[in-house]
Amino acid sequence: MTEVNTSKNSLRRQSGLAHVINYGQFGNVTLNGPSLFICERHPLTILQLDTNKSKTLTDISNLLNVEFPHTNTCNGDDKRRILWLGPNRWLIVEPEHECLQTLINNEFNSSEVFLTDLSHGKSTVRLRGRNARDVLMKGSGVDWHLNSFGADYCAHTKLFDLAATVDCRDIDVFDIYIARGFAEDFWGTLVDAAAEFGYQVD
Amino acid sequence: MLIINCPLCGPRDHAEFTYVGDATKNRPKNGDSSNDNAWYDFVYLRDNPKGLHEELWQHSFGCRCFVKVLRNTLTHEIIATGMPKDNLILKEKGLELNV
Amino acid sequence: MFRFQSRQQQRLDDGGQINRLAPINFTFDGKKFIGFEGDTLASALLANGVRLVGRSFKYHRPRGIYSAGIEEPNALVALRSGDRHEPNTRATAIELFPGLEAKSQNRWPNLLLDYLQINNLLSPFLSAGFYYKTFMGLPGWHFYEYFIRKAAGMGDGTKFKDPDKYDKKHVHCDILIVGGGPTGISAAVTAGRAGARVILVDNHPKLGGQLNGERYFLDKKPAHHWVEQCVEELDGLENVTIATRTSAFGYYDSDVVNAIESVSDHLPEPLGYQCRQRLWQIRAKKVILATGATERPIVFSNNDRPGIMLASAARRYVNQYAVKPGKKAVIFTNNDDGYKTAFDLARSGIEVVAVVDSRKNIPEHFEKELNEKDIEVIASSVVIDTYGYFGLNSVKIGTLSHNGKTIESNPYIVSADLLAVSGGWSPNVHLYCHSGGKPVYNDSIEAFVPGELSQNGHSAGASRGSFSLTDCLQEGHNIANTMAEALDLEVAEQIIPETNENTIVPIEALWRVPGKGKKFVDLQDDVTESDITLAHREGYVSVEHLKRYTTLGMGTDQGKTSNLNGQAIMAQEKSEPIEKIGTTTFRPPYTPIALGPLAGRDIGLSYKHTRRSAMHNWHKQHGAIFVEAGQWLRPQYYLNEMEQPSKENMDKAISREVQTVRTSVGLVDVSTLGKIDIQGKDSAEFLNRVYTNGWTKLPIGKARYGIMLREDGLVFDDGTTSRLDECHYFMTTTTSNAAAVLSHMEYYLQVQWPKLDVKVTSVTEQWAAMALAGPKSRNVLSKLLPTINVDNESFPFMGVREVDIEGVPARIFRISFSGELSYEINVPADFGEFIWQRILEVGKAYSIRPYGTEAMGIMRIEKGHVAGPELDGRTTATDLGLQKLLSSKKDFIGSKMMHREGLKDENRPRLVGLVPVDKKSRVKSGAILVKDPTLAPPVPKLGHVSSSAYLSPTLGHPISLGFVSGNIIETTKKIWAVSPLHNESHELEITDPVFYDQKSERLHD
Amino acid sequence: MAKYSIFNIIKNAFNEDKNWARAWRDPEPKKSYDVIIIGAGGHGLASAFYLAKNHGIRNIAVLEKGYLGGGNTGRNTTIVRSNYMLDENAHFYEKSLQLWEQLSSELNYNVMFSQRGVLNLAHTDSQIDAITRRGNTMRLNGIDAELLDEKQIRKLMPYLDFSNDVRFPIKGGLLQRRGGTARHDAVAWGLARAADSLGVDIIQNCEVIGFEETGNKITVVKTSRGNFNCGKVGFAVAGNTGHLASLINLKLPIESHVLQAFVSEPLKPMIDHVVTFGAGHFYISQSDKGGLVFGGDIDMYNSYAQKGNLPLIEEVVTAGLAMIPSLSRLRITRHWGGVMDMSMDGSPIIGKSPIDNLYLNCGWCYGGFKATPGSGWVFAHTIANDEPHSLNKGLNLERFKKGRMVDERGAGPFPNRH
Repeated sequence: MTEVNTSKNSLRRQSGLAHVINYGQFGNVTLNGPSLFICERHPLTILQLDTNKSKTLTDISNLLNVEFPHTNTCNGDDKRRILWLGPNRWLIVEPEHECLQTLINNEFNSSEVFLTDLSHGKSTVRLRGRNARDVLMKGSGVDWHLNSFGADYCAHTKLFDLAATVDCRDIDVFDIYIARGFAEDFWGTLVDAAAEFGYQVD
Repeated sequence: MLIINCPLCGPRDHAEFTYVGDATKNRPKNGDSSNDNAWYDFVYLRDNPKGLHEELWQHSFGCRCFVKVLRNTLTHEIIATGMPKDNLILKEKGLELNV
Repeated sequence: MFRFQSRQQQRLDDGGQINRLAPINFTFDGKKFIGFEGDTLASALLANGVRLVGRSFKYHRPRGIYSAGIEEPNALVALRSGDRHEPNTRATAIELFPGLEAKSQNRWPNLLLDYLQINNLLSPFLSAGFYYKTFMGLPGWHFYEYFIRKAAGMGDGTKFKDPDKYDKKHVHCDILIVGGGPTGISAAVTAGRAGARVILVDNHPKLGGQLNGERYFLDKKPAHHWVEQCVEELDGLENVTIATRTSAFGYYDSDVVNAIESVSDHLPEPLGYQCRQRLWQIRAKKVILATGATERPIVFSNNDRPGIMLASAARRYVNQYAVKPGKKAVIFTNNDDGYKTAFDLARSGIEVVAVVDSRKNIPEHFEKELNEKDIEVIASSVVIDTYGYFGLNSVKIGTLSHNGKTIESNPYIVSADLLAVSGGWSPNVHLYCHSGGKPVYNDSIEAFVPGELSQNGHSAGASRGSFSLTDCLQEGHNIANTMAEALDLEVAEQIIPETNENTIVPIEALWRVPGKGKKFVDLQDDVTESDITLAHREGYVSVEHLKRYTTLGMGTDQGKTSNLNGQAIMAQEKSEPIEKIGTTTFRPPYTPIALGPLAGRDIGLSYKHTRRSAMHNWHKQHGAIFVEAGQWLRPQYYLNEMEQPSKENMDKAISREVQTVRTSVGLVDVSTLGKIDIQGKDSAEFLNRVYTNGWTKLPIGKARYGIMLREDGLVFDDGTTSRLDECHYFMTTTTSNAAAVLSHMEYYLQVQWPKLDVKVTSVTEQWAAMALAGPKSRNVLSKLLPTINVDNESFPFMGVREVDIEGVPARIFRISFSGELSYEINVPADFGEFIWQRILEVGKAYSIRPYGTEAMGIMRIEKGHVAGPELDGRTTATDLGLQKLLSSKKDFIGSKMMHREGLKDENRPRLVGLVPVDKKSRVKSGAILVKDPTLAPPVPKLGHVSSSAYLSPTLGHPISLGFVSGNIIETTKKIWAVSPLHNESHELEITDPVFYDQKSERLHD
Repeated sequence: MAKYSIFNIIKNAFNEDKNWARAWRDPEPKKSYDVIIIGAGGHGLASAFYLAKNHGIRNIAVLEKGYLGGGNTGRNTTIVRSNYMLDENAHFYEKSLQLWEQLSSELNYNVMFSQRGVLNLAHTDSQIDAITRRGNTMRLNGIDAELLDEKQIRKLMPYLDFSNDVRFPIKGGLLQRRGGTARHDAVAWGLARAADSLGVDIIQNCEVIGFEETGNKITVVKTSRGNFNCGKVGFAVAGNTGHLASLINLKLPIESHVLQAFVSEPLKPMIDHVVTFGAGHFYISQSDKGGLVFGGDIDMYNSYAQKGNLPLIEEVVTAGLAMIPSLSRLRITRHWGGVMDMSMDGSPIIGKSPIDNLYLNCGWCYGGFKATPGSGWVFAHTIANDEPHSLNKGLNLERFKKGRMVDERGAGPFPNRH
């Protein structure tokens, strides 16, 4: 799955996973088909926003028309998603199209809102399927049980020994953000952990 | 393993944190006329208690916040956690300071 | 019914929980045997009449199967072979699988004819601690050790890589139940019904625990009906997880319990995509420890022969495995347990010669059944000795005197090939103790039981000394309900089934039988009663001294069947209560665990994650030889298509790259440098505090070099920071300190100076960075940026520009590490490879080439720039010749402590340049600087060589950076570099550390 | 003291070992002692032994809160070496190594000092440079050291991973042949027996609960077994120094941290040296009983709990399998932790204290066991003469205030990074 995008640079924008992804079905795929689906989300605009001005925050959320989420949660959809990162710090994610940064900069005072573009610094993998939580359980001590980590929850954790942000998009759909430089290794570990369930890369 | 309750992220394995150390040390004001002993005390001397220890950890794999932890160095029981500005020992007063 | 025919002469015709329709082939010491599905290796060997299975650790005495569980001290075998070889594996815990291959251990040449049984004769000289008393003289211990080591040890290790995979799993639950026996099952049913998130772990292939080894009836039906019915209900509850073949081995802080799941140990080998074992990290709110109890032996002469086993084990072999462990049995007991065994053996057609009971009165409620089965009981008697070298053939019985200290009347001998011993039961308090609890002694059962609670792990059933089945079932239910309540769950009902067990008469302690002979306390390590009395005589009386001096309980079984007996004997010698003697510390793991699952999938190339720059794959395709830089892989140098990796070609490539940069232009990947984005109105003030030099006056569009100190005043890191906007800065750090510098700054912002309005974010991964360096770099840049004026005036040294390269937003910094005119170009990482290639295309006209860390290293040495080897955490700014960067107008981190006398000492080694006098010797970094190479040790050291360039292509001779004591620099111009490790010494000239372009003209125009 | 020898073993064997005497007395404490050493571990006992033997002081008590040798002496990974770079450490540890070489005969107790060689592996060019500098310094200090290349190491230790699918290939290593291991308990027992025979009172189950001071002197040591007057007092309670010092309001540049160790099931000889991994925290040797002894890192957080900590064991094992893949199917029988005094520069503090008659022997980090005889030697000298031996001059307490740290790693004032 690749996002639609209209960026003039899209042709040259090369993902950190460009050299490792093989499409198809792998591992212990049974007659009922793979129980996991893995794909990269790319290219994305990923913008970190810092501000401690609640007024400003409301204005921005009006501009983006997505509410800023509270601790450990996310709001929005695939078109535009906001993740809680830390105190007064959020991550805005959307498929690359317009320059979100300028959009905000034009509206707001740079001494109140601090933006940092991380679009290229993170690789994003979507993990989907009935065994998705089992894979996460192999790599991190967070309680991934549906009752404690449902839809629109997010966690910043140590996943397979890497700093990762996990966004629960839906009951069995997870977006995982990790540092670009580790993307190839992370991919290898992830599919190795997924092999016993059988997975499909699209 | 310790499970540290990050005030923001909730209970997490201590492997997600980086240990900073004794949280009771006060850094001499940068401006003040240099008092060598104060700096020596701040940088080098530690109470190193056998019992309750107020310490700092950074949730470096999570929200990156520095978290204060009140922990028993003999049993590893964690009594309380909070933000750097919190004074956990006061909060938990009534606790015997050396177990 | 069809029944498989096999030579299983000791197998009962029916009964047991084995599948007679599924015969399984296996070999022991090369001999072929057949067992049944449901067997352990031990039960299958017994079924085939094999009694001798191993040799003991020290005296190499013949040994058999002593237990029916993980506590086994004797029957250790080498399981499987080749790259799956597993030494020291308990035959009693190995599930039989097709083609199983096992060998006996610690014997040479074979089990029957073991040369080292000589030790048995020498044993009088090999008593506890004998080696502490000799082997002191020449030629020294290391000489004797060679032979001693050969004799010691049990199984062999292997040389091969493990072909199997391992996995890890992190789980959470409200209630963890350890142990799937009656207590655990009862607890699980109640907790499950209450709706708690329950995990039940048990190390056996199926639940039931002790029930599987007994002939209990629950509500008038054989116990397994109840077990099956409970398991069925639990399987139906989505809030309950049952993990069989999963052994909880440790109870750690924060109520975390770890377990190993044997995913495929019961199979010939793992199926596709299956791992061998999986490590469980279980985080529980509450824990129920239903870990049962372990029967212990009684210490008497020659109590170690094949054919002697625990009473409960003999019972389990007939009941669970339908195997007759012998034909003629004597039972020796000091409690009721022996009677259960007598009855079950008799029921299975084994001739029970006698029950030897050390107690005076036989419990009445046994009399009826004893008469029915016509079993003789010999009261207040003991087994004094046994006979039969390779296997028991007869037993000597005698009567105890009233004080129990001597044997009355004349003993007599009866023939028997099975001696079932019960010295009472010890609760398995291991996990409770791991959790921090201290066990207390309970006289009514003569064993240690859990004391006060340390964490949230509550013991129930046999593991807290409740040995009656009814109590176990009831306690499991009760504790589960108490916990459910504490978790605000509604309490559940459960009708406890009624049992058919007799009331239990208290045990009367009997630890050892009086008399002479070799009386084994610890069967695995051959610790005898006399070893313990010797330890007492010599003053090794604390339990820890006892353990360490005699090796009591230090075997693979960690003394599960021996510790208490040993401690009790010591207590008797000291005439103190056992309570006072105490126990040794129970250490995890409960049973030995393989290393594999602890490493999980992080093995081989996955040992530590590899970090790659955006241009990594281009480097790979263009002859780069990579080098580790922390977790990063960086191009060290590039080979041409024709060149094979070799020392010569390496040198050629490196010089080639240096010359290109010095004469024309080169391109190097510097993405690994730490990059930190700094915003907020107090950013300048903040930089002023973290850096030693001034930052308030840095104009927008300019970069500045700076160093940071630690609070102790020593240099921490260096790098450049640029001002992009009024309140926006961009910092670079060294590759190795990137993470440390970020945390360092976050610490001061969050903890020390929370009022400062500054935001820091790592953008190391966001930007691909490359340095375009060399006299022709400007030409390349101007071609790349046709619309922008990049001449010296409009884009001066230390200038910063944010531009657009063919539609790609870029930040360009005119800074230099190489000493040449140079531009560091940063572009968003996804564009890294594209821009990198574009620059090389544009640069072709100037014969541009990529260069690696080696060339970069040589050029920074030529330029006298400090790096890792100089910034080693022990140097001050002054040592490095950077004192001019220490502002005296402000406070900064380290500004106070850097004035300590030791750090201002004139004689501290300071950075210098070093050139071999002969202008050609290659001086090794790590060589030591001395006045005179001929001096004999200890030689005064005047400094060392920190970085060396074997050849500076620019200067045409080798150069080095190093440190020389301040006082020497003043007085001498020549010094010797010695490397005794290489038998080298070279005379060097001390020079200025900047070898190249001292005035830095090349940077500025 | 009945001499230990092969002849005595045979003699005693014939009367069923009934005539062996106690290895050390269990004396009733006296009212007053010239010197009270607190801590009957290797260091405390060695100090008492050398005080009696070298300095003729006999009225000595060694107080032990538990059983002798029950602290770090009884739970370390028994490695002995002197491969240090900085002079303050190098000469001291080398003296200690020389004492080890004669300790068994000096004590008439076999401490099983096995000079099997200690190898530190290097995996990068910068690590090679670092061990080169260290090795060269050692040689110039008269300490044995050899630089081995990959081929030589392969010959010596074929079981290491020299294959291609290894993350950090072995580039070389620094070998000290005179280094090795010793039987830790035997060291404590041998020293106890020898010190006892010179009249030293070893008082076990005797916990220090406080001090009485007059002026700037300790006059009375209060214990669970009564109060003792004292001439001089020496602390030798590594791990517990912080706590003991707090009883006399003394703050030290020390934190207590737990070091993890574990041992495998007994195996036939397979590893003949001590080997240290360079790309992670892991070192290994094989005990004479056959168990593989694994050492790793500290927990990183202050602790007085002698507990095992699994995540760290996992880390250490992972490093272990990276170095020796064939260990994968072998099993661990027990793992435990020992409490270390971690000093602010990674080097010990051994010398005088701010209190006139109190002497400090602490801050050993992981270096304690190998230092045992040397530590006793110089500590005895320091106590007897009220001034440090030339070998421990540089290891004083004032060095931190004066900025003369002895920082082998350059890690700075962070105890858990040394």
